[in-house]
Amino acid sequence: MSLLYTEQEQDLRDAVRAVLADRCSANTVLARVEGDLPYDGDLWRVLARDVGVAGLLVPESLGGAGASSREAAVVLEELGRAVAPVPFLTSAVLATTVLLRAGTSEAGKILGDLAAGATTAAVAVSLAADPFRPGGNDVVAEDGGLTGVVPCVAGAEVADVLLVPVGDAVHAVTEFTVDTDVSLDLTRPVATVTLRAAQSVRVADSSDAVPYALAYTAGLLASEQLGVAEWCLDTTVAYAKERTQFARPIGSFQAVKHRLADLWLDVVRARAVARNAADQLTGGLTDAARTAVATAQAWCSPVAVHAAEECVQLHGGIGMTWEHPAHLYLKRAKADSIALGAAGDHRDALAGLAGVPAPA
Amino acid sequence: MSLLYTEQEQDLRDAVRAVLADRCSANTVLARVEGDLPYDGDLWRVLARDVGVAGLLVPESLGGAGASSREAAVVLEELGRAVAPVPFLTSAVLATTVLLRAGTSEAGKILGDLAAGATTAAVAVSLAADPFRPGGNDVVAEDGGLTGVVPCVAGAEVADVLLVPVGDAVHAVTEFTVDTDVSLDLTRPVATVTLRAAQSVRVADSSDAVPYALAYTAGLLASEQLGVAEWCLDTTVAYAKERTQFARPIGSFQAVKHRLADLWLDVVRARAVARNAADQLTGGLTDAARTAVATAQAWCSPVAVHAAEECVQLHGGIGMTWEHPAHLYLKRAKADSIALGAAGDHRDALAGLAGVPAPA
Amino acid sequence: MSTKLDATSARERVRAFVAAHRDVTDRVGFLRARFDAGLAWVHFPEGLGGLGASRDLQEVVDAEFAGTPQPDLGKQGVGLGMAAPTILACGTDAQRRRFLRPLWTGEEIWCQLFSEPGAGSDLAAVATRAVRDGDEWVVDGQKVWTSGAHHARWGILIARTDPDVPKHAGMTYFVCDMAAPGVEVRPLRQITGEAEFNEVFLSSVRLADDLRVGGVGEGWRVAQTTLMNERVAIGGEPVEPGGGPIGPVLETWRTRPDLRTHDLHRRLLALWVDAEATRLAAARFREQLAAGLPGPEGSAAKLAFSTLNQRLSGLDVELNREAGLRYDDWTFRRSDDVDMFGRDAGYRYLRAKGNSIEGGTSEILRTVIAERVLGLPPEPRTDKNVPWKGLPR
Amino acid sequence: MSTKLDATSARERVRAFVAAHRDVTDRVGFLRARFDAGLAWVHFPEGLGGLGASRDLQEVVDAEFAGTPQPDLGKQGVGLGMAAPTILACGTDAQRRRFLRPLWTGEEIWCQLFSEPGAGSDLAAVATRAVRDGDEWVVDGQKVWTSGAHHARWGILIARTDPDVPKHAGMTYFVCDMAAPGVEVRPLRQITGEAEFNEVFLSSVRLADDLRVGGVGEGWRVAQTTLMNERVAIGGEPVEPGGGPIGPVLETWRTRPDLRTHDLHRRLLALWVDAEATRLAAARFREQLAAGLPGPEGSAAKLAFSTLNQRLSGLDVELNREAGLRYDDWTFRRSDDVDMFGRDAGYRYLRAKGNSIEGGTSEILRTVIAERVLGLPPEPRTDKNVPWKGLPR
Repeated sequence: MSLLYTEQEQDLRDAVRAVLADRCSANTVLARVEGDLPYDGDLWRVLARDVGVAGLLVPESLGGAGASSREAAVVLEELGRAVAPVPFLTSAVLATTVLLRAGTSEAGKILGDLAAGATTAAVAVSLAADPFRPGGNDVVAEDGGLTGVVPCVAGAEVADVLLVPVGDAVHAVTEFTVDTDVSLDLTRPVATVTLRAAQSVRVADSSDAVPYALAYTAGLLASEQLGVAEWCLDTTVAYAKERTQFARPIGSFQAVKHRLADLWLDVVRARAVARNAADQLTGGLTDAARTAVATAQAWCSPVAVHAAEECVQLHGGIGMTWEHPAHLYLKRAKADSIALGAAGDHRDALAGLAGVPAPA
Repeated sequence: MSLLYTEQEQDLRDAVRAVLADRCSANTVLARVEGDLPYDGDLWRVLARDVGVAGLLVPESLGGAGASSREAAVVLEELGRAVAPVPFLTSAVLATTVLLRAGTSEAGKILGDLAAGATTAAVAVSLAADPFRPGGNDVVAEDGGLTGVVPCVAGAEVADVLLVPVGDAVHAVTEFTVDTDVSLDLTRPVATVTLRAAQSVRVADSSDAVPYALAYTAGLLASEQLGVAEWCLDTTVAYAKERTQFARPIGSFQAVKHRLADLWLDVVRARAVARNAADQLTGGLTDAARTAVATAQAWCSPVAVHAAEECVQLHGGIGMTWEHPAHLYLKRAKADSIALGAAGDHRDALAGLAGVPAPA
Repeated sequence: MSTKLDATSARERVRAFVAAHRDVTDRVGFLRARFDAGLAWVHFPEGLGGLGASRDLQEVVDAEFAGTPQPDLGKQGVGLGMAAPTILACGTDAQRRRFLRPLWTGEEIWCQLFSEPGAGSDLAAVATRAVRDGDEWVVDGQKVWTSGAHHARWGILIARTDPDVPKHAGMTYFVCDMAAPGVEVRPLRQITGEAEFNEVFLSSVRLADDLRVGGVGEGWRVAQTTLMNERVAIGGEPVEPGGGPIGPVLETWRTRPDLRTHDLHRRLLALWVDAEATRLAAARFREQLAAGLPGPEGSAAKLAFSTLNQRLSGLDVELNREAGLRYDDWTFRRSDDVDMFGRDAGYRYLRAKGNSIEGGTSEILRTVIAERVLGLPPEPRTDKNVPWKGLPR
Repeated sequence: MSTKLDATSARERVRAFVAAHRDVTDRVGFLRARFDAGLAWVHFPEGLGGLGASRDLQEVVDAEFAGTPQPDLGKQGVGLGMAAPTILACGTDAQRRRFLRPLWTGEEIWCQLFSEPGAGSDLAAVATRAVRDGDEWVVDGQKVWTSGAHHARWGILIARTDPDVPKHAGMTYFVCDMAAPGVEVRPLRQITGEAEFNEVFLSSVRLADDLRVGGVGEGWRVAQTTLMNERVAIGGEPVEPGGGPIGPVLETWRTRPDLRTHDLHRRLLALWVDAEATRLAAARFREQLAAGLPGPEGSAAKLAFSTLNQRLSGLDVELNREAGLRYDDWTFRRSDDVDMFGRDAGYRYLRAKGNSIEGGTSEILRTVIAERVLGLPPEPRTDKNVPWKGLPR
C-alpha cells in the first residue's frame, strides 16, 4: 500500500495531461458547451485508443491494460483538472465495473469493444443514486423487450451500449432514446433515457453488480474531485499573485493568504483520502475499501465545492463571468457533490463501517 | 415588542454594572476561585437587596419588583460580562420561576423571602438537564421525609431552600448536604446534593413547574451568554489595538481584523436573539416564546464558546495563563453550552416548533 | 411655503394632491405632477421635487402615496438612489434643473460607470482617462458591471483627469451622455447564463464641461457622496420566521419527505437558526433606525445575508438531488433583475455567489467593520502618497 | 574509521556494541558508552558522539538500539532536538566537547530561552539585553514559556546586544548557565491549573564570553539553525483509523449510548472524516519522507492537528454533559508533560487550546504556508530596515 504515485502512474498522468493541454483548453471547453452537447469525440478517441485509458480497468485477457483503480484515479485527477468532456467515468469506470463484476461471457464481449475504444457504454441509473441505498428503476422486461424511463443518466448521449438493471439482472441494450436535460454541470450533462420494447442481452445474473460499481466509482470520483479542487486552488493562487488592488497583489493580503493556506491544507488531505480510496480499491470492495471510499467522498465532495466557491469569490467580478472558466468547475464540483451519494450519505455509511453508531 | 433596551432597562444595567465594577473585578474573581467556594456573599447582598435584583421577577404583591424577563435578561448580560459569582440565575430566575409557576401559598411565602434577599434558593435538578427531555431524579418520599442524591446542581452551596421535584410535585427542603464537585466552570461550580429523610413542604402539585422553569431559564441564559461573548469580543479588540508584533498592532493584520469582524457579526446577532427571547418570555412560554428560546440557545451557546476561544487564541500565550481572566470566560461559556440543553437539543426543539420535521 | 412642514400637514398635502390627481392614470404624468408639487423628495429644495422639509417626513409622504403610480425602483434605482442625491449635493443649479425631473419620472434612466476591470475593490484606481479639450473632455476607457447601461440616457462616471498626483486626488466626476458617439454597451454574460450587467467601452467620447459634477480633481469626494447614498442593504423587507431566503428550501423540505436525511436535517436546522438570528438582527436594526439611533449593525447585514443566501441555496441544490443536477435555462439573454424566488435552486445557488462580490466584497466589508466599527488600526498603505501613474497595476 | 559506513556495517557495529554492553544496566553508563562509540548521532563527527556517517543511517542505528536504555525524549527534548544540532553547527570546538556528551546522556538538561512577553510570534523582537563587560556579558530580561527550566543546567538564549541596528541584526546567541546568580525560574500556571512552563527572570546574569555561540550580532542566524531542527511535528506516531486524538471521544460514544443524539452523531461523523483525512495526510507525508521526497505537507500537519484536537475535545466535553461540567484537578503543580489520554475531556479541551499557539501560532503557520508553499507575496514590512530601538513595542 502506498499513497504516493508510482513512476508508471506519473507517466500515465503526463500522457493524459499532454493530450488535454493540446486539445482541451478552457476556451475549447467553453466554446463546446455552447453547442448541443459538450462531449468531444476526437478527444475521447485519442485518450481512449492512443493513450489507452478506455481499457485501463479491463484485464489483458479481454484486450484491456489490466491496470487498477490507482491508474484510473490518476486519469480522473487530470480529467477533473480540465473538466474534460469525455465519458471516462461513465463508460471506462462505471459501466466497465458493472461488466467486470458481472463476469459473464456476454459482458466480456462488450468489455473487449470498450477496451479497444470501439464502443462506449453507460449504466442506466441516476447519477444521483446513493450507492448505499440505490433505488430501483421502473424499467420492466415485457414480451417485446425492455420498457421504461430512467432519469438523470450521465454519459448516455455518447453511449453505444446501455447497461440496464432490471430486477435481479443487468441487461445490455443498444436501442434507446436519450433526451439531454438542461443540466447544472455543463461538461457532463444528465439525460433521460427511454426504452421502448428494446431488445436486450442479459449480461449479469446478480443484482449486486450495479451497487458494487456505484460504490467503486464513487471512490474514484474522489480523484476527479481532487483534480477539480487542485485546478481551482492553482488558478486562484496564480490570480492572487498577479491581480493588483491597492497597489499590492491581492495575494499579499493576509485574509486572502490565510484562506488559500487553509484551502491548500484541505486539498493536501483530499489527495491523501483520494489516493487511499484508489489504493484500497485495488483489492475490491473490502470493508477497508468501503471505509476508504466513504471517507474520500465525505471529504472530497465539500472540498471540491469549497475550492470552486473560493475560486469564484477570490477572482471577484471576473469569477462571476461566463467567459472565465471558473464556473465550469463550480458546476462540476456541485454536481459531483450530488453524484453517487452526497457527503452526508457517505458519512451515514461510516456510522456502520467505522463503529460510530447512530442514536437508537 | 421591541428588541431595543428601554430607559429603565438601561438604568438597571448601569446600576448593576456600577456595583460589579466596584466589587467584582477580574482580579477579585480570580482570587476568589482559589478559595473553597467562589460565591461572593457581600456582592450578592448588595445586588439582591440594594439594587433589588433578587425580586425582579416576583410580583409586587409578594414583595418583589414585578419586573419581567426583559429586565432579568439585562441583569444576566452584566453578570455574564463579569462572570460574577452570584446565584442570580439559579435562585432569582430558576428557583423563582418554579415557585411562581407553582402558584401555591407555600411557594408565595418562600418567594417573599427570596425577593427580600433574605434567603436564596436552588432547584435540585442537574444543570445539564435538557428542558425538552428533563430526566427524573432518584429522590423518593419515604416515611421520614425525602431521600436521594441529585448530581450537578448549581447554586446549592449558597441555597437556604432547595426545591426538589418528586414525582408529580415539588417540595421545599432546608435540610440537605452539598458536596461541591471540582467543576469546569470555576465561577459557578456544580455540586452533589444529598437528602437523608429530609422534612419537606409541598410547594407545587404539578410536575409542570420544573420543566417550565428550565425552558424559561434557558431563554434567559442566552443573555448571560451574550454578556460573556461581549466581554470576550471587547477584551480581544482592545488587546489587538495595543499588542504590537512586527512593529504593528496585531489588530492591523487582516487575518485578525476579519476574524474580529466576523465575531462582531455573530455577537450582533446574539444580542438580537437574546433580546427576542427575553421579550417573548414576558408573555410566558407560548409557542412563539419557545421558538425564541430555542433559537436563542442554539445561537448563543456556540457564539459564546467561539468568542471565548477566539479571545484565548488572539491573546496568544497570555491567554493560556491562569493570571489572565480569559479562561474564566472560556470555562463559563463551555459550561453554559451544556447547561439547560445543548445547542443541538434546542435545534431538535425547533424541528417541531419551526416546522422542519425530522426524517421518518 | 418656507414654514416647516410637519407630519400632519405633509399627510394632508399628499391627500389633497392625490385627490386632485385621481384622474391621472398615466404614470409619467402623475409622477411629473408629484415632482412639481414638491412631493417627490420632500427634503429636496422647492422647484427640485421637494419642499425643503425634514428628511424624516419622506416616510410619511411615501406611505400616503401607497397605491398611486410609483417610480420603478428597479430600472430607476441608480438614478433615484445614487445620481439624484449626488447631483443635489454637488451639482450646479443648471444640472439640478436639467436632470432631476426626468430622473424622477423615469423618462431618463441612469446607470453607474464606476467599476473597471482593474478597479474593483480599489475603486480609486480607475484608469479611464478624461482629457480636457477646450470646453469638452475626451474620455477613453472601459467600465464594467454596469446594470441598466442599455436602458440608460445618462451615466454617473468617474475618470482620471490627472495621473501625476496620488490616485485619490486625480479623479473627476462627470455625467456621461450614453447617447454620445463612442459609447458602446455590451451585455456581460454571467455564470447564471444571463446578462444582468454590461461592459461599457468609452472611445473618444466627448463630454461638454457642463457635464462635470464638482471640481476637477474632486471626483473621489463626489463619488463618496454617491456611495454613502447607496441604500443601506438590510436584507430587504421584514419577514416572518422561516421567510425570506430560507423559504424555498423549507418548501422543498416540507413537500418532499422522501428527500429528508438526518444529515440534511441537522444542516437545515442550523441554517434555520442562522436565518432567524440574521432576520432578528435586521429587525433590531430597523427599530434602531426608527428610534433615530442608526447603529453600525446596518453594515453587517449585507455580509450576513450574502453568506446565508449562499449556504441556503447550496443546501437546496444538494437537497433537490436529481432536480439539483438539472438547470432551468442557460439562455444568454438580458435580465433586468435578480429572481431569487421564481427560478430554480441552481439559479439561486449561482446567482447568490455574486452577493459577496457586488456592492462591496465580503472581504472589504469585513475590513470596514473592523476599522470603522471596532476601531482596529488600518493596514500599512503604500498607495496613498505616490502619483497614480507610478503605482503597480 | 574514515571509510563511509553503510547500513549493514552500521547494524553490525550496533549489534556488537549492544552485545558488549549487555551488562551495563545503568542508563547513564550505557548512554555514555554509546556516545563514546560514536553511536549517539552517527552523522556527528567522531569524538562528538558520531562517526561522520550519513544522516540516513541514524534510523537504522536507532532501530537496532530498540530495547536498550534510551535518552528521555521528554526532559531531554530541547537538548537533543535543538541545542545539540546548533552547537554542532555553530559552536566552537571547546563548546562541542564541553556540552554534547552530558547533553546526550541526560546528565545535563537544556531549556530554550527564546520567547518573551513582548516577543512571541515576532521572535526577532527580543528585548532581553546582553551588555559586554570585559570577558563577560551581563544579561537582563525576562523569558517565558520555558519548559523544563527548573530541571535545566543550561539554556539556549537569544539576547539583544545592539539596539542601534535593525532587529534581526542586533541579536547574539548564548548558552545560559541556569545555575548562575540572577537566574530565577518561576512556574507559569496555565488555564488547565498546572504549570508545564516557566517564566525565567534574568537579573545581571554574568555569562563568560566563551558561552557565546556564533558571532556577536549573528544570533538570528544561529537561532534559525535551532528552529529548523525543531522536529517536524507530524502528529506523533502513525495510528489506525479511529486512533489518536479521536480515540477518547469514540470511547465515550461507544460506551455511553444514552448520551447519543442525532446532532452529536452528525458532528462526530464529520470529525471522524476530518481525523481520518488528517491521519492519511500524515501517513502520506511519512511515505514521502521515507522516499526521500520531503514535501511541504509536513508544515501543514501541526495546523491540521491543532484544529482537530480542539474540535474533538470540545465535542467530547459537550457529549459528556454532566461529566463535562466537572473537572479532574485544578491543583497548581508542575507537570512535565501533556497528558492527552490519561486525563478527562475538560483537561484535553483546555490543553488543546494551546496547540494553536505553542510552537508557532496557527496564524503564523498559515502565513508560512501561503508564502513558502504557495509562493504568495509577503505583506509590506515596516520593521526590517530601522534600528530596533526605534520600533513601536
